[in-house]
Amino acid sequence: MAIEAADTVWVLISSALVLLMVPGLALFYGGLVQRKNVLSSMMHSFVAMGVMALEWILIGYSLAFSEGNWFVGGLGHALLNGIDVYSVTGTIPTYAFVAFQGMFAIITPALISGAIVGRVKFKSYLAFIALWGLLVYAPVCHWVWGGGFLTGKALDFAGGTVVHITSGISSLAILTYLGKRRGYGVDSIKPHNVTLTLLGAGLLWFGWFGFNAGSSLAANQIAALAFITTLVAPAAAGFVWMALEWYHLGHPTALGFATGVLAGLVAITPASGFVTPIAAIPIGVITSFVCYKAVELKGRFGYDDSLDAFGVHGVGGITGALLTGIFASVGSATGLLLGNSSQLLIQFEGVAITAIYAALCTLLIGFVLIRTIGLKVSESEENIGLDKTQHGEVAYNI
Amino acid sequence: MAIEAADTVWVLISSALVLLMVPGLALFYGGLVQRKNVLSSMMHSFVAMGVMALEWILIGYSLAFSEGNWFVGGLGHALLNGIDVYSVTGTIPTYAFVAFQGMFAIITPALISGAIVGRVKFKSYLAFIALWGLLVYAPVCHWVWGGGFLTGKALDFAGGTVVHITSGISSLAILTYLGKRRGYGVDSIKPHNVTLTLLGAGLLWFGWFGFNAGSSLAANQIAALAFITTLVAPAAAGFVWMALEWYHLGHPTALGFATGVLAGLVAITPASGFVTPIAAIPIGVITSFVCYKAVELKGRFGYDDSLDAFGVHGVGGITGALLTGIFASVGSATGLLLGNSSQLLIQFEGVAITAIYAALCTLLIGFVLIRTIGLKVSESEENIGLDKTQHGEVAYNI
Amino acid sequence: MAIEAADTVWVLISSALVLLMVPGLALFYGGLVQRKNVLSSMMHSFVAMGVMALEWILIGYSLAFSEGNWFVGGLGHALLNGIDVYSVTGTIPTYAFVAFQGMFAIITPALISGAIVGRVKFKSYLAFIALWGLLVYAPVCHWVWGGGFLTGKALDFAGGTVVHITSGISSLAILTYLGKRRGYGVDSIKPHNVTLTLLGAGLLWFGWFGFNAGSSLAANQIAALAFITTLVAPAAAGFVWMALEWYHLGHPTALGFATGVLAGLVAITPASGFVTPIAAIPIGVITSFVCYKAVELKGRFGYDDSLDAFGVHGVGGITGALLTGIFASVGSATGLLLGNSSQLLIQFEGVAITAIYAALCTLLIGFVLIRTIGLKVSESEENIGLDKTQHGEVAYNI
Amino acid sequence: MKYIIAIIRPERLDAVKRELQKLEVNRLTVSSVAGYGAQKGHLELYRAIEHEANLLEKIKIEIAVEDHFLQPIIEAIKTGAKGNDGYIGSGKVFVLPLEDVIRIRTNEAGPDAL
Amino acid sequence: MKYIIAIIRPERLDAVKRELQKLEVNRLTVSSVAGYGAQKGHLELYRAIEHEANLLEKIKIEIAVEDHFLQPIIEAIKTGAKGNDGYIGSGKVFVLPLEDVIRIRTNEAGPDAL
Amino acid sequence: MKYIIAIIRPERLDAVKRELQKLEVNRLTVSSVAGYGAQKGHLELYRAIEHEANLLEKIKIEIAVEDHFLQPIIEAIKTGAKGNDGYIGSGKVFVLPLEDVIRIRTNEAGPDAL
Ligand SMILES: Nc1ncnc2c1ncn2[C@@H]1O[C@H](COP(=O)(O)OP(=O)(O)O)[C@@H](O)[C@H]1O
Ligand SMILES: Nc1ncnc2c1ncn2[C@@H]1O[C@H](COP(=O)(O)OP(=O)(O)O)[C@@H](O)[C@H]1O
Ligand SMILES: Nc1ncnc2c1ncn2[C@@H]1O[C@H](COP(=O)(O)OP(=O)(O)O)[C@@H](O)[C@H]1O
Repeated sequence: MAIEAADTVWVLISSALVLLMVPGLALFYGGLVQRKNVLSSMMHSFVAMGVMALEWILIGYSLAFSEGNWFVGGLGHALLNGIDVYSVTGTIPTYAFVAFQGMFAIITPALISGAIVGRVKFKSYLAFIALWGLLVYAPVCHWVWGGGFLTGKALDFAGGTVVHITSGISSLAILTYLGKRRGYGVDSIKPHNVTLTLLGAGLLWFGWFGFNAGSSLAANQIAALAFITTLVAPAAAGFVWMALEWYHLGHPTALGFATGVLAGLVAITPASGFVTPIAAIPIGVITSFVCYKAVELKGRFGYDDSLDAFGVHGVGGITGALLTGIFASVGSATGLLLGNSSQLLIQFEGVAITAIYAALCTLLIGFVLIRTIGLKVSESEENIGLDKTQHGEVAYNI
Repeated sequence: MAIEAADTVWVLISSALVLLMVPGLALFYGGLVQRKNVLSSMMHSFVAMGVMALEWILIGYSLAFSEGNWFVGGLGHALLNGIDVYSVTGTIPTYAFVAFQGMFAIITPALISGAIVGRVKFKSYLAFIALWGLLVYAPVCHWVWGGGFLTGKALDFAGGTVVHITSGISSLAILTYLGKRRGYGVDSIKPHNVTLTLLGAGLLWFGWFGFNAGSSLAANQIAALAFITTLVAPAAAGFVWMALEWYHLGHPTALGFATGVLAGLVAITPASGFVTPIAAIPIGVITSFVCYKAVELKGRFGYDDSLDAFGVHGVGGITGALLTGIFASVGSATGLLLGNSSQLLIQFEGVAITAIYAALCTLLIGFVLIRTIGLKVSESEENIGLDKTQHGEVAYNI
Repeated sequence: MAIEAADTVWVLISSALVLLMVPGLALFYGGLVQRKNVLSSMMHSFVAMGVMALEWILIGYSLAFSEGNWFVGGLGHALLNGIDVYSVTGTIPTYAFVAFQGMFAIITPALISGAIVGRVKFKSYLAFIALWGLLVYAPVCHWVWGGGFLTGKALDFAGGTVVHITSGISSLAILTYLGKRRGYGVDSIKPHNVTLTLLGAGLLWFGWFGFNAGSSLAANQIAALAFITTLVAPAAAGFVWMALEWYHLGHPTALGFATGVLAGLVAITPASGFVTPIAAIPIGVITSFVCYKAVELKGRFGYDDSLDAFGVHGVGGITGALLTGIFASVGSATGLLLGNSSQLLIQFEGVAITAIYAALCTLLIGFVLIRTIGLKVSESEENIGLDKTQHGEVAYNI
Repeated sequence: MKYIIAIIRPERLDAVKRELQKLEVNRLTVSSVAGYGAQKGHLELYRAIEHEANLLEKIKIEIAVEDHFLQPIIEAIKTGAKGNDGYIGSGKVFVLPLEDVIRIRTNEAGPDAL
Repeated sequence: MKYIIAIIRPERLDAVKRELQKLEVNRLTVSSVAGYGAQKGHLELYRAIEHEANLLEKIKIEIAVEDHFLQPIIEAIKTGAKGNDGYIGSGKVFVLPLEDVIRIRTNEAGPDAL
Repeated sequence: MKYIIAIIRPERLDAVKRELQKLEVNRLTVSSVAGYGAQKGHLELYRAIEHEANLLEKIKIEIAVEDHFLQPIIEAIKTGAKGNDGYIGSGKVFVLPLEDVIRIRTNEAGPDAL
């Protein structure tokens, strides 16, 4: 089979864009934490580029995309067995496909790190993401995209379910073990550097064009559609979050705008190739509103989803998945507004199964870790900060 | 009509590159202001991604590119009416074209924010860019690229007139209402973080390849030409600015080099697809010299174009537009050096009309804002800084 | 000859990616130095975008790629003579080829700046890189890629020899004149901002996909291969460096992970299009180990390769070149493991000749500079810092 | 001699310096501190977590002076730091005894070295 | 009146503040300093260069108090700064004489202004 | 006891520390401040706006010492801070009375705690 050169370019550059989201995420999270935890927080993202990339090549890709059963792929492509430089997937070299999908496997567990900043042992974090990649990411990826039981049923253009719901729900689940940071609700846990966070948001948006529009896997009209919806939804969502803050708290913060943009990006992810650019506006607006409320509720329930990994990725991912079932209207995808109410049901099913599965697995992994190498650092380590205690370094020296 | 896949990839990735220029600009400007205004300054760029993207989809694109008269487009494509996933513009999906052009509509008003740092109410800024996008950007875009009276006459490859002259001149115009920052000429208004500014300059240059070479709208030889001239002109301009500083002030500053690069990027914008790489050298050199002198004059006239939005984008844009009329030599474009003196005249006309129009509209918008919601913050708010007073947050916490 | 649009897109976007590596390098190095030298350090990278881009257009490209003898190209393409917008190289516009190759000429001398931070006169640095570009880079580039005596013999997919060995060895050579920084081995020379360094590492990795995969000069299977090996090798290398630190020093540092990633990127550069993704793992692992030991040795020998330009680029480049001779297995390239022991010999020859040549030329240039404009700043300038003394500015103001 | 330590609002630094310059006092040392005082931070909502933003940015000014200069300098600081809108958090001036001062460059000591 | 300068470990700041609040002492000034002391930095290897990391991040707390408050405040600082694990580098408290204090906003002076 | 506050040029910190170590004085607290003094900033052109760069980066060193150590320490600071090129802006040393000092870890007080 011959490859299409333009499609190949598109997937390769999109892969690079998605990889850039990882430093983007590191900055986004890193800016929001205290000085004493910034390297720890950034490492949670960076190290995923090491661990998850290797895991993906060695076994993850095979579990997600090689032939298997309804639940998980087989080991046929472990160590990229059976794939060589001439292998083709669709219209692109298989290596390009493996790389593109690998970027998703890298960033997904890193998203969870937003919930747990400042209180997890580094070695436990490593074990966690490695196990989570095998137990949660690879199977769910197989369900939705790799031939599993949701493939061709649930609409998930670029990973709303596979990426954001899995990571967002797992963020909430792992908090049952971790509890709050010391000093939660106290002044000193404000973001140490919001300019880093804004830069991170900028890189995330930039990279997200690869994430969403690259998911068409071809340089075609659908790619262009996914691209423009990825511009519109976050614009609307950022604007709405800012307006809500303005109205409720008296000030439109830069951080609020950036958070809204992120919520909009999450929301449009499953929908990006299925809805019109105009439909991307209500998707952005509604999700921004819902996530805003979810983050507000956090304050009331008092759990410490430190950087709102659940509030934005979990809630935003679920909202986006459902809204996809409502607004889908492009190509063969049709949603509620076009009278296809069954799609919304399927979306709901997909969300529910994934959420429950991810939560249970995360609780299991957390349980095993607590019983073995432990999960949480000591009180004194938390006070001193993870940069010094886990990594033996500090971010800033005079 | 069928699309060309490679052209589609090129325009999509170029669009993403231009979007990245917005965070780049936010960093460039943000690093140059005081700590107390950094988020305000960055928000001026970031929020444009929200406001202008929405405005563009809803009505701006239509005003610029749908059928209309010599002055402005119609409402035929408002809300992207009449466009769907199969629509084609040239050889690419119309959605790709809308997105690419939308990025220009986003960044152009954000450029103005460099002139007005530290003293404008946030809500007035929002109103300003929204109105300016409708009254200035959309019509001028229509004139030059959308079928208006300058289309096919003035040479403006990637937006020297549409982007840089409009924003640069408007920066100067709005200053008549805003006056200087308190403490102008005092030590404490030095840039709070030049590393941010350098990073911003780097991202701007990177993104500018999409801005200029993407403007060919096709993956062809002209794209390659525009790409290489976008490498050469800023290199020359950066070098010259540094040399001038070295000679005049005794030191070649990093900030000077970055400013020169920016001037070179502005200058080559209208010329990039019309001149040879070797001609890009004098274009960079001359513009750098002219902008350097313009910034110097600012000191003499005493107006506070804080981050030289006029000095670089206005003066550089005008210089570049005229030099395009002199050096144009590729394809059907011919300039003075090839004996076509009429082109220079046309360039001059285009510059003059645009400059006058942009200035008048800006004065009008400013006037209306002053009479309604006000434009400038109070003395005490300016002293405390806009981050706290307009956004209720600070960039850096211990 | 007609161009291939998709190949053109690929080379153009890859060129932009490589340019972005320069700000990436500036941040990587800038974060590692003291506050008083951060702009100086960043300027060493940034100014290369000015100086080397111009030199490349004016004469460098011609010396490297126009017809010449076994040693160096001629002056046939000086000032891009004989090239116009319709010229084609392979399947892409010649301008795209010139730009892509120009990015390599820009970043290579900038790599050397990592060895010499905090103690070189700025004007001497400028003279150094300009001369080095002519005497070292252009000829070696001609040898390996431009028709010189190594072309078609030594395997160097994306510049392990041309870029990393030349710059790495020259870093070591120039240290013979420069000696150590004052205060070497004292607390206060710790990195002033590791978050900058991590961001720099992220941008470098992102850009490196253009560097390596772009070097296929076509949007084909080899590009995809080079892309995925550029993901795998640094992942493995980063992981190993971290593990070595953990084992030897008790902590896995973020800086260590980033350094390992860099070593992996250097190592895979010559091999990226010639080895399988699985072979990229041992290449990353071995090189990480070797570089780690090399950096450790530095401590024992006591030379001050400040940011390990030799330790990572020199040693990593050599290791990568030799490993390419061992693991090469794709297409016509065959290495030791496929029984072709002669390739390893050729690799060794290429390395040795290049290393010796680069070292000698660097010593010569250094000698001339010392005898003319001097190389090292005064003790007092070094104490005060290069930002103030060489550039008349400081990076951070309150 | 006295060693004055004044804690003021950051935005009043320029005004304080102007007042001091009127007295030709232009040797001083400035640093950035965080203050807790009568000025309670407003309740802030940061990402839905309510907390009192009680750590407030302040500027610390240190000036060593001869005794007879003390009063005018305190007055100058007060004028500059209060502005027209003397409100909570304007700050305080602490006066400590100073036994000796040495100018490193000239070896002068005592009042001459101030 | 006394001017207390305490140098403590950064991670103990919250605890010290809590102890002080128990005494209803909530006016103080905090800054970030670097300390050299008995607590020798461990030998650090940074990029293969061995060096003593002897410059350690510390927090400096300044509190102006009336004389009779001095002892309880010192006790509170000690309690907060030591925690359960009083070990090297816990810090020190310096007590300087304070001659006068003026509250800028109200012109109060002396103990009333504290 | 005395509480020494020295303001020096940043680039002399290492030299001052070396001199102090010769006296086996290795407990001190360092911070970063901005100084205005005799050393006028040069006229600077920043983006065509001329202004006096009079806020200069300085290092503040604080050392609490026993009385009989005062002179040698001042000499050491002078030697280190001046270097060979004693010029404007080299800085100053202020000596304040110190009434008490407490080592938090051991409860030692007075000179023993220094
Ligand atoms: N007793 C004190 N000791 C040390 N610092 C103090 C003391 N009282 C006030 N301050 C400092 O002065 C600043 C202003 O004090 P505050 O009580 O808020 O102002 P005001 O008295 O003008 O209302 C505080 O933020 C704190 O830094
Ligand atoms: N004599 C002194 N003068 C100034 N600062 C001191 C002095 N002694 C200690 N310090 C400060 O107190 C900090 C803690 O002192 P250190 O001797 O390490 O603690 P400990 O006495 O608890 O072991 C030091 O880092 C330094 O900042
Ligand atoms: N009277 C003073 N009060 C407080 N700080 C002072 C005083 N005099 C000098 N300083 C501090 O000492 C630094 C050096 O003083 P300066 O007069 O410039 O040096 P020199 O006396 O060596 O010429 C100043 O920048 C300032 O921080």
